[in-house]
Order: sequence, then structure tokens, then C-alpha cells
Amino acid sequence: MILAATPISASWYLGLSALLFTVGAVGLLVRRNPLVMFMCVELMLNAVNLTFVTFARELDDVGGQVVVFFVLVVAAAEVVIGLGIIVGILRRRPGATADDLSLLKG
Amino acid sequence: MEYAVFAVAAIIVLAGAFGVVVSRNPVHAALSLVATLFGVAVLFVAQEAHFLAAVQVIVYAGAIVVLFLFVIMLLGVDRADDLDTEPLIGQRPAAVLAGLALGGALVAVVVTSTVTGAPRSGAEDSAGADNVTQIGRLLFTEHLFAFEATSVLLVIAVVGAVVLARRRRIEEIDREEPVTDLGRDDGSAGDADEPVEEHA
Amino acid sequence: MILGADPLLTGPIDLTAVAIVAFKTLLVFVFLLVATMLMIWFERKVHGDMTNRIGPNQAGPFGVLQSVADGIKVFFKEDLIPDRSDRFVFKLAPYLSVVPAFVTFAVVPIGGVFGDGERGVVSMFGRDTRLQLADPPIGILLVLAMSSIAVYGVMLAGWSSGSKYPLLGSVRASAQMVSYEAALGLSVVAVVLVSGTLTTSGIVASQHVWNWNIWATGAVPFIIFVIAATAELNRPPFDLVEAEQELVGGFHTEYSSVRFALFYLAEFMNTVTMSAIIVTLFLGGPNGPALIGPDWVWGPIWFFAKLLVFLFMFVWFRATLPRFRYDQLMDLGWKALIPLALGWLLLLVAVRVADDEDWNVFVVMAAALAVMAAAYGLLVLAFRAARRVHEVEAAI
Amino acid sequence: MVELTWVIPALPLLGFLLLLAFGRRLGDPLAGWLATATVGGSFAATVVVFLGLRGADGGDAHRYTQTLFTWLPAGGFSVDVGFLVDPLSITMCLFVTGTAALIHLYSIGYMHGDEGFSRFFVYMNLFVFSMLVLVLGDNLLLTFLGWEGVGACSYFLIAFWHTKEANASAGKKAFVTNRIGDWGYLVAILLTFFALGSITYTDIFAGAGGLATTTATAIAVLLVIGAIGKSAQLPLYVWLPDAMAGPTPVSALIHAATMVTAGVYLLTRMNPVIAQASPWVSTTIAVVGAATALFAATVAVAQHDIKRVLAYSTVSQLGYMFLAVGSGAYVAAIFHMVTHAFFKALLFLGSGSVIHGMGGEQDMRRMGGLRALMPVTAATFIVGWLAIAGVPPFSGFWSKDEVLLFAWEKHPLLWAVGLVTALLTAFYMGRLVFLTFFGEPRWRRAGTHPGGEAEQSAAEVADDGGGATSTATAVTAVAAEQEVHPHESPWTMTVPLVVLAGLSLLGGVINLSFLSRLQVLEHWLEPVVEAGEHHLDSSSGVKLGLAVVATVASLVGIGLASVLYLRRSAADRPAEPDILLEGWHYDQAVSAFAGGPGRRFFDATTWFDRHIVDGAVNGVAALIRGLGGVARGLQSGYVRSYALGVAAGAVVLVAVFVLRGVAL
Repeated sequence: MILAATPISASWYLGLSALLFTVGAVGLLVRRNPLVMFMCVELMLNAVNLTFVTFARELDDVGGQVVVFFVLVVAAAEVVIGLGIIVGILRRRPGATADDLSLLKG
Repeated sequence: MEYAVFAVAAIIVLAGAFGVVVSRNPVHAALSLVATLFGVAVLFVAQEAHFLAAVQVIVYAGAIVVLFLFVIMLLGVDRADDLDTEPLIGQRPAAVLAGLALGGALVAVVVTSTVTGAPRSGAEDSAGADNVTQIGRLLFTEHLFAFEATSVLLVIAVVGAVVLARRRRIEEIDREEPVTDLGRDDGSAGDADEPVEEHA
Repeated sequence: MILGADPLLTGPIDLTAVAIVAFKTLLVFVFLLVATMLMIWFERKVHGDMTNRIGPNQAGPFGVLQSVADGIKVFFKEDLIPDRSDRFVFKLAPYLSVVPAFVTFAVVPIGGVFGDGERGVVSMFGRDTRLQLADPPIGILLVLAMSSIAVYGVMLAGWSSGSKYPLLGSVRASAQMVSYEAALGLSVVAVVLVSGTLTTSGIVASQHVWNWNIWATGAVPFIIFVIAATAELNRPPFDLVEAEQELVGGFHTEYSSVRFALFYLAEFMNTVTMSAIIVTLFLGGPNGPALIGPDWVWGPIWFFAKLLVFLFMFVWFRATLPRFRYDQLMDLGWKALIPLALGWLLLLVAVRVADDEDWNVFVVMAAALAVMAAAYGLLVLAFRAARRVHEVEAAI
Repeated sequence: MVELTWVIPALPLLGFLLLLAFGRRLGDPLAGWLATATVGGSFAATVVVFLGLRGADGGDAHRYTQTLFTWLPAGGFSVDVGFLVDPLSITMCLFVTGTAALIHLYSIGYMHGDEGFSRFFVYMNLFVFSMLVLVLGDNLLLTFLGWEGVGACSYFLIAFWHTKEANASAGKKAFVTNRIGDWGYLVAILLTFFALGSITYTDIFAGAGGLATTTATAIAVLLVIGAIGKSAQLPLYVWLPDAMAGPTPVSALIHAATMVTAGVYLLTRMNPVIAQASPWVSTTIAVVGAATALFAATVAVAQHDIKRVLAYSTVSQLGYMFLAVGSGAYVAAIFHMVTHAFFKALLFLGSGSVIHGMGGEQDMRRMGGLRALMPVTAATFIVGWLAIAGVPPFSGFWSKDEVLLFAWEKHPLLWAVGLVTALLTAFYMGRLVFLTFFGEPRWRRAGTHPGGEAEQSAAEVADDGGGATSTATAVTAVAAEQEVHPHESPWTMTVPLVVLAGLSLLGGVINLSFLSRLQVLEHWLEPVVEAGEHHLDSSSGVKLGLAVVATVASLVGIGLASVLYLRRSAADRPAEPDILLEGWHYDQAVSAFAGGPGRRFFDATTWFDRHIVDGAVNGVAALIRGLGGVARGLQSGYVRSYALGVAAGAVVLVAVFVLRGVAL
């Protein structure tokens, strides 16, 4: 019951979001399916959002939450365009992976 | 009680994240992503960001992941990925190494430092109002310009998506984009002449 | 915390409080299940009457127990899982359908006294509480969130079956649900604007006496909401999901036994829940005059009376309206409902601002209507241009 | 009302932008009317600001600064885009916008039918805008912006009919010659900033008194170099006669009335600095001015091309203004600038009208007797002639008299040169008028094309082409084979002529020198030039004597011209000396020097540039290219490799911050 009374330290949230970010980053590096890579990016964005909210509470400032709001909107826009591009690619090359799209090599 | 909520949510979040990374099937990855998003929403609620929690579910789970699923299903790319091969030599060990270093460093940051900073000036104006009111007030006063900018961004994104995904007639595609080999090394030349596959 | 607004949980949390919450949970659960069962019977009966049939009349008096009989039958059927299906998702999908319906109902106030100063609080076992399971500060957003989650059940069910027809059915259904969610959300915004709060209890409280939102928002959001809700529910005339002629049985073609029963249950449960939401948002929820006896008795009575109207309405729709074609469905959603909802919302906002700033309401109305007329003209032009492009492309 | 200052340059800028965007669509008359309207509006705004400034009380109220925005913020140094409105700048604005509006109106008629009609007005509006920035700018750099702007427009407009080789090279010549002067101006800006820490005029006025004499001298000399280039003084005058290749309205607006006076304006604006410099600077200015005046006047005597006469006359009159500045007579310089703008614009426009009427013919030897056929042009031209000749009571008399009076005070020798110039001016202008408007008509005699090689080329360079035809050969063909039917010009061309004639006649009233009370301009400009203005102590007897002598000189010049050119036929007229016709061989000398020893020096410089400077640059580029080739391997095209790089970078960054946090 004492545990329940004391608010949980911000470090836990921050640590969790660090791990979440790392998982997302690793996923981005090891997966080849462009869709899944995209999802990994979303994971990283969520980690960052969590950090913002944690700081917003820690500092008693809603500004952090407002930033998360903007991140959400931008993420939505990004997904829409990103998926549009992926659709364009996959329609013409079914089964293409990120490694197949290496036309821009130096 | 908050510990319990945090523990459960954290487990959901991390399990979902791992699920995204290791699922062979993109649909499973998307479902794992939904789990993570829910976990994060719960953590938002636990930190008194009710509005964001709702928006997180509506926007992320309700729109973004649905969009993912749509794309997966419509394109028929829902077969399992081959996770055993890795064409880029050394990518996986390097990724794991980078991941460990990154995670370690980030955790180190959290452990070694303390949260500093002062609340925004004027934060006390809206103190006492509930979460939604506070966010709304801030959004439409201090961040009004950014808010309007995001609305413009959304419109642009919608138009862009329509343009990108519009299905043009085949001859039009052939005329406009003679280069069809997207870098596949075995580059079968016949690709260019094959009609675009019709999914839907 | 999420339940913070409830006076029960702002006080000390002891055994009584936990017991009350548990009791309320059970109550809601049981109520919803029973209501759903009765709804199935009600629908079949009314539908039968409307089409000059008798409907169920064997099991129990007036066939009331028909649903129970059906349930027993379904439970004993063989549980088939198609070979090419994705087993995990196939099993998961029905639950994803049922759970949102329950969660949504949790925020509906089904009783309580909403008077001057009283905000739906009743006394129960010596503790003040509300006659709703939860009253989160973002209650109405929760409803929207759940309605967007409900898409998953349909979508995944169709996909995981590993068969063509369910997949097409599910894509249709989810596209339809996502499309109408926008109109739904916009008409909810009108309600929020008028009521000035996001909590369901607050919305109900703001409609005290006869100041129902259906009048306060000028009826148009109500109509839009009802249409969009029908589409969200995949009920006739928007039941393209299970268009038998084209798609066999829609997204749950491959389901059988208990899993099928869950979808079936979810569908009717959603109907009940959505009716409850309509009542809450537009018709003052449990608000109504207390005639005889204690005040708190009348809340649930009025609530159920109103609920029944809408349940009947949904059945009526089904019995009388022909099914839409898919393009008509999309046209209605995107080209009629969303612009209308948006325009009406702007009109409401204009009136609201004029009220606050003490402007001449008539001038503001005239200006707003002029702007809307211009916007409508532009919209019509855009549609016309799009159609022309379409025809040209089709001709080539 | 003074707050409206920004409108003055904004309107021509607006016109420029509109014409740039829609000029072609507006087409022949409309584009011209739009341009005229914007410049006219600008004039109206100037009048409003002028009235506002007049209404303000004396002292600092007559100086008003309007800052629009900060242009170049760079550390402690910042340049604002701001306008300085004081009696000097507003006087300049008044006659710039007024004359420009009239010339725009004139151009509608003159340029009618030209394929570059809207392009012409694009340049003209841009020019007016630049000129106004030059005049109104509240710091040296903004003035420099306008200075370069008018230079660029001048280049565009000289080479307006750029398909012809001669026009293009005339434009190039003007551009290159001006660069020499601009160099002086630029260094002067740097030096001013170095010495005073600011380049705004208000700071310069405040700080000029504290400048060391050597510094002030250096700045003044550099400014004079700039002014010499822009105002076509010896030795940099060569571009101006060739600049007559542009359409005649351009010659009237840019190369007579406004742009070339920028040098004089600059010197007047910076008079506190010149006052602080060594006395020999102003003496040099006076000598340069006097020499140029005399030199150009002698050359003008022998020219056959009607526009070339006017061009040399302009150089000569600018010399007068320099003489005035050098004598400390800033008010007289501005006074003469204003009256000169009126009558020289009038003369140029009149000559344009003649050329227009003659179907492109510019050679005076094939004109004559036009008085009867072009009555309005002739009458207004004669007014301009009497004004430039300095016959009382025309405006030129008053301003020239003022200049000569100050020159007398400076040194009698300067006065003598000025007097001779005045005589020559009256003479060659008389010659021009008599050849053009009097005597028997000579355009009917086809095939007689007198003149040697030199003037042939001169005529070619200066050929205008008029509105209808655009090549020299075409002109000759027209003159030789077809009948020419001189006719009066349309009203859009004659109305400006009449207005300018009125101004030339009456322009002197703004500064009547015989009564102190009537010297309006002097009192008006007093606060601006008080630091440098030389104050006269001559008795009114001396004034009157000098005026009489000058008048006599003018009349003698006119008489001489009438004796030599009025009654005689072409055959028994005295032949002008070739050396005068060719401008004392100055141009050829410059060319010979540039082609001979200069050329070798330039070649050497080119070699150095190509091998040493370019070599260094190319070497660096080659090195980078080599390194890039090595680095290109990193660009594998695999997104995930890039992501790995980003991740590694992030790790390093975070690690750095962590370690630093631990260390601190």
C-alpha cells in the first residue's frame, strides 16, 4: 500500500522509453520489409512521445503533451505519404524489399 | 497500484515491440504494434495525459495501423518474410551492437542524470483546469501557428497520397517511367513490358 | 486516474468501493448480454411483423427464449478452422469485435439524477456514485476510440480466413467503417461544442430538462450521427459486408460455432450500445420528468424508453430500406455527410462566437450561410470536374 | 504625410513587377499606360510628401528618416533599408518623377509598334525605382544599390535593340566605363565605414566635422571618381555619346535628365565630407568640370547626328554642374540640374519627335525646314534652345548665371572657361536648330550622303532607329529610295513637349538670384548644404555685370550660328574641322592604348588568372573529386546501411554527452 501511495519515479518511464526506442532502432536495422521498417519507426516515435509525456508530468508543464500532439499529426502525415510511396513501389515490384531499392548508390 | 499498472503496461509495450521486430508476417507485426500502442496509451493515462491517450488510440490504432493493414492486404504482401538470410554482410551483428550501445547509453543517461528544467512561464495560468482544457488553451494560443501549419501539412499529405497512389493506366505508366528496374541485380529485362499486376 | 471524476473514487478506496465497482461491472455485463439477447428476439419479431410473418414463436412465451435456443445450438456445432487460415489471428478476431462494444457501454450513464447542481450522482450503499461504470474525463473520445478499434475485428477476421470472399468483405467493411467514422466524429464535435465537455455525464447534465442536444445542435448532427452510426454498425441499408449475392456471407463466411456466435453477439451488442450513445449524446440520456416515486427510479426508465425507440428504428431500417451500392455508400459518406457535418459545425461555431462577442446573430448567420453556399458551389463544381475526368478516362 | 515616403519608390516597383508578370499580355498601349500611371502616382506621392515636408517646422523637422526593415544585420554592423527625406532628396524626387512621368507618356507614342514595347516599360519602371532608391536611400549602401540599379537599367536600355552589334557594344561600353567609377564609390563606402563606423547619412553628417583631413580627402577623392564615372566627366565621359544608341526617350530620361546627375547628387549629398577635405579636392572638381564643359562643347560644334550634338551638350552641361560643385555652389548645381533636366529632356524629346517624323533619320544635314511641318515640335524645341543657350528670361539663364557667378568667385579663369563654353553652347545649339528647322528642306535629295568614314561609323553607333525601323541599313534605304514625309507626332508625344517647354521657360523662378527673398531653392536647400556651401560676398554690381557679359556671350553665339548656318545653303557652309567631329581623337586614343600596351597587360593578367588562380581552384576541385570518389563507396544505396550509420552517430553523440556529464 505504501508502494501504491508513492508515485512512480520518472526514471522508470524514461528507461522504458529508452528500451522501446532501442528495440525500434534495431528493428529498423535488421528488417527488410519496408512496411515493417515503417512500423519500427513508429515504435521509435512512440518512445519519444512517452518521454515527452513523462517530462510533461515531471515538470508540471502541459507543453510536452502539446508536442506529442504535433508528433502524432506529423506521424500521420508521414505514414500517409510513406505508405503511398510503398504502394507505388510494391505495385510494380511485388515483394520488393528495402535492399532491392538501392538504385541511388554512389 | 501505479507500479502494477506500469509493470503490466511496460510488459505489453516491450512484448509488442519485440513482436514487431521478430514477426515474420507483417500482419502479426502490425498487431504487435497495436499492442505497443495500447501499452503506451495506458502509460499516458497513468501520467495523466488522458487526452493524448485517447488521441493515441484514435489516431495510431484507429487510423495509422489500419492504414498499414489496408496496404498489406490490398497489395497482398502478407506472406511471411524470410528472416534467416541477410544480404548485407555484417548488418545484423552491427545492428545488435549498435542497439546494445544505444540502449546502454540511453539508460546510462537516464540513470546518471536528473530531470531539470522549469515549467513554462504562464503554466500557472491554466493550472487547475483539466488536461483537455490545458492542452486546448496552449494549442490555440502559444502554438496556434504550429497548429495551423500541421493542418496545412495534413492537407498536403492527403493530396500527395492521392497523387502517389492513383492508379494510372498502364500505357501511361510505360510512357512516363521507362526505367522500371528498381535495382534488383538479377534485373530481368522483361519486367518493363509486363503489365502492372492488379491487386484489389 | 481515469475514474477520477466519479465521487466514489475520489473518496477513500475501501472494500465498499471495490464491491460497488464490481457490482456495477457485473450489472453492465449482464444487462448488455440480456439486452442483446432480447434485441435479437425483438428484431426477428418486429421484422417478421413488418413482412407479414410471425417470427419466432416456439421457444418460450412469444418466442422470447429463441436466442437462448440458438445459442445452445451454436455452441454444440463443430468449430472449424480453415486450413489456409492464420490460426492465431483467426481465433483473436472475434474477441476484438466483442470487447469494444462492452467498453463503449461502460461510459454510458444509464441513470442518476441530473438536476440543478446535481450531476447524476446517486447514493448506493451509503456511498455517492454514478450510474455508469466509468466516467473518464475524455469519455466521448473513448467512444470514438472504441469505434475505431472495432474495425480490427472485422478486418482481421476477413484476412485471417485465408479466403477471397471474406477478405473482400472485410476490406469493404473496414473501408466503410473508417469512412463513416469521420462524419461520426464531426457530429460528435458539434455536441461537444454545445455541451462544453467531453465527459458523458457532463454531456447528459448539460441536457437537463428539455434542453436536449438534438435541439441545441439543430438536428442536423443528430441525423448525420444516426446515418453514420448505422453505417458503423454495418446494418441495413449499409450491410454491404454480408452482401450474400456477391460475397457469400461477408467477413465471417469461414466462421462457425462459438466464434460465429461472438460476431453475431457483437453485432447486436453494438446496436444496443450505439443506440445508447445516441440517447446519451442527443436525447438527454436518463433525463426526464420524475412522475411518481423516488427521483432516481425515473432515470433508467426514461433511458430505456428512449433506447427502445432507436432499437426499433434500426429494425425498421432493416425491414424497409434496400441495400446501397458500394459507390453510393462512399459517395454518401464522403461527398454528402462529411461536408454537411463540417459546414454545420462551422455554422454552430459562428453562432457561438457571435453569441460570445455580442455580434448580431442574424448578420453572422447570413454571412456564414453565404460562405457555406459558396463552398457548396465549389464542391459541386469539383465533383462535376471529377466526374468529367472519370468519364474521359473511362472512355479511353 | 511624410510617412507616405515608401509609396514613392513602391509604385514604380509595383509597376515593374506587374509588367514583368503581365507585360506581354497587356500589350502595346496598355503596358505603357500602366507604367505611366505608376510613375505618375509616384509623382503625386512625391508632391504629397513635399507638401508635408514644407509644412513641417524648420530645423530637424526638415529631415525625416523612414526605416522599413533591416537589410543586412552583421554583428555590430547593420544596414537598414530606410529612406531619408530632406529638401535635397525631395527636390530630386520631384523632378525625377515629374520628368519620368512625362517621358513615360511620350514613350507610349514613341515606342508604338515596337516589338519590345512592354519590355521597354519594364526597364523604364525599374529604372525609375532604382533612381528613387538612389535618391531616397538613407545610407551609402542603399544609394549604391540604386546606383547600380540605374547603371544596369541604362545598360539594358542602351542595348535595347540588342540584335544590332553596335547597340550591344555601346551598352557594354557604358557598363564597363561605369565600373571604373563604381570602384571608387565602393572603396569610399568602405573607407567611410572604417572612419565613422556607420554609413547612414545622418551619422555621416554628424560625424563629418570630426574627420581627419586626410581621411576626408581620401573619401572625397574616391567619391569624385565615382561621380566622374556616373556623370560622364573627363576622362570617363566616353560612354555617354555612344549611349545614344538607345531609344530617344531613354536618352532623355537616363542620359540627360536623371541618371547622369547622380554623380552631382552624390557630391552634394556628401558635401560635409568634401568641406572637410583638403581644398584642392574641390578645386579639382571645378577644373574637371570646366575642362569637360569646354571640351564637350567644342566637340558638339562639329557633330552631324542630332542626338550626338545633344549628348555632347549634356556632357558639357554636367561639366557646369561639376564646376558649380567645385566652386562650393551646391545650390547652383542643383538649380542647374533641375533646369537642365527640363530643357535637356525637352530637347531630347523634341529631337525624338523629329526623328520619329523623319522616319528614323538622324543626320541634320538631311533635315531642314521642318518648322512648318512640325509646328509644335519646332516651337517647343526653340524654347529649349533659348533656355540652354542662356537667354533671359529662360530658365537656363538663371541657373547658368548662378554657376558662372560662383566660378568667378572661385577663380576668374574658371569663369572665363565657363563663359566660352556658354558662347559655344549657344553657337552649336543655334546650328542644330537652324539646320533642322530652318533653311530649305534637304531630305528630298536622295542619294546624297556626305561625310567621311569616321562619321559614318559614328552615325551608325549612335543610330536610333526610331520606333518603326531598327537597323542602320534600313534607315539609309529609307532615306535613299523612298520619299520621306515629315509629320507632326501624336498627342502623347507633343503634350510632354509642351509641358516641358513651359517648365523650361519658367523653371528659373525657383531661384531668382537678384533678390534674396526670391531665392526659394537656396533657402529650401540651406539646411542640407550649409556645411559646404560657399557664401558669396559679391556686390550686386558684379552680379549684374557678369550676367550682362554672359547674356552677351549667348547672343554672340546665336548670332554667329545664324550667320554661318541660317541663310546659307549646304554647299557654301563652312566645313567643321574633322578633329572636332572625332572628339579630339580621344576615343581612338583610348582604344589604341587599350589595344596596344593595355592589351599585353591584360593578356598577362589573363594568363595569371587562368594558370595560377584557376589552377589553384581547379586543383582543390580535383582533390575534392578524388576524395569524393573514395567516399562514394559509403553511398551503397542500401537504406539500412545508412540507418546503421545514423544509429552509430547517435550512439557516439549520446556517449559524448554521458561522458561529459560524468566528467563534469
